[in-house]
Amino acid sequence: MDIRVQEAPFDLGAEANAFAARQAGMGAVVTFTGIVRDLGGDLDAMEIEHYPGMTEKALAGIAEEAMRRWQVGDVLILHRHGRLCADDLIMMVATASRHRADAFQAAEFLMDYLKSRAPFWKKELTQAGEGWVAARDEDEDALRRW
Amino acid sequence: MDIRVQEAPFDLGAEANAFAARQAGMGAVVTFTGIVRDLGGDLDAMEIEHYPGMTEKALAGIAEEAMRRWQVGDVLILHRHGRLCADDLIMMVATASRHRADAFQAAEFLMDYLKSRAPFWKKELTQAGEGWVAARDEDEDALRRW
Amino acid sequence: MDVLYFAWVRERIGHPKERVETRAATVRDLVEELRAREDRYAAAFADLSALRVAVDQELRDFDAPLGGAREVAFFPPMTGG
Amino acid sequence: MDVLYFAWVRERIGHPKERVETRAATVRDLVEELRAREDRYAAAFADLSALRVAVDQELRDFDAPLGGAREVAFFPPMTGG
Repeated sequence: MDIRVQEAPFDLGAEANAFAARQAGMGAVVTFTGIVRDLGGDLDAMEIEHYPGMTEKALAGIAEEAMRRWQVGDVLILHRHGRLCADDLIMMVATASRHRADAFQAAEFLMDYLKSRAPFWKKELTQAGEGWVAARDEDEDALRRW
Repeated sequence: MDIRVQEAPFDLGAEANAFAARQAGMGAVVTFTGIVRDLGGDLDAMEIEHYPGMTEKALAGIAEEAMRRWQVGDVLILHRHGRLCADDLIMMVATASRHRADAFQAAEFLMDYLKSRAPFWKKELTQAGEGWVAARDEDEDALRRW
Repeated sequence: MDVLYFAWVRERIGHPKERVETRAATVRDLVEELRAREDRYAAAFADLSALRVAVDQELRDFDAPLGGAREVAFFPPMTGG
Repeated sequence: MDVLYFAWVRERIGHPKERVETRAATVRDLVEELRAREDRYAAAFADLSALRVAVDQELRDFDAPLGGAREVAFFPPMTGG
């Protein structure tokens, strides 16, 4: 289990390769990567605030729950905070399992919980002003399926 | 859409980075990677046979179907054939979408169809002898959910 | 106890953290005390359905007891990922 | 037409491809002709439920017509991914 909360950029490719390389006997690796979108075409930056201490605990709790529920050999969660620009990578998760269904489901579970239960908040800074990204009802609803 | 069937190894990290970098306006990238497992601890090699011509057509058809069904901006399918060893990467798919659910579902759909509808066959060469990997009922059943 | 604010709750109240001496039995009691302080607190806590709370870094509801809590945090629904 | 064999079907029959002159109307008719040839064909086609067929590189069932087909392929259920 590898949980990292960091301001620095990360290299998706290097992380994916390292994660896949350390899996023994796992036939399936799933990664999810979140990328900053510039929805209005005028995004200057996205600022991600988090709750140091609680963030790491919440992410570890979510990862442990995923490992309890599915046959996954390993979980990676990596999430940035601070100031990001359009097209920057925000975060990634990776899961490994013997059969693909477990890796897929565990990755979707991690994402659903991370979205609504890990203490991160996004603020968009655009030419028109700044505003906190509102939580989406779909994200809260997504938790009900687990 | 990027479909490749090749004997040469591929670099998951380089492919994932290149795929993520060419997505404009997509907030979510999902990758799946399949890895050769040595289930009995005595695998000398895995040989993957395919049907040149049909393979590329079948994969393109599956990718097009995924792009029709979900809001995905791009799809990558890369599959090796020939002789592989334990822990070698067999194949990968990648999907990109605005919202994560589309990328996840499209990737699962690609994998389910690729498993049972693309003309690849795996043979395991072990110290005890050689044998063709049998199709799993679960893989056929998995198609029914789509 | 330490009371922490994040995102627009922090911006509305004007600081990220403060020391609060309280005998509030529950989170809701603490919210009432804070609301009574100043307009900016009243504004930040105007609609509890728009807020989430963590007690000692665990998500709780507003009826959660505060006995022994060292750290309470208020923030909007989370938007990670 | 060209008839192709893959995986254990290829191994059982002993070659990957052959030219077949036939007037078979359907895949099933073609299978009957092949079965009648030699034991190794009969062995390969003993259980059609263990086989899949493609006509001109499209998956079909055994009742598919062969009119105009240039290429028919027989193989076990696929195991990609």
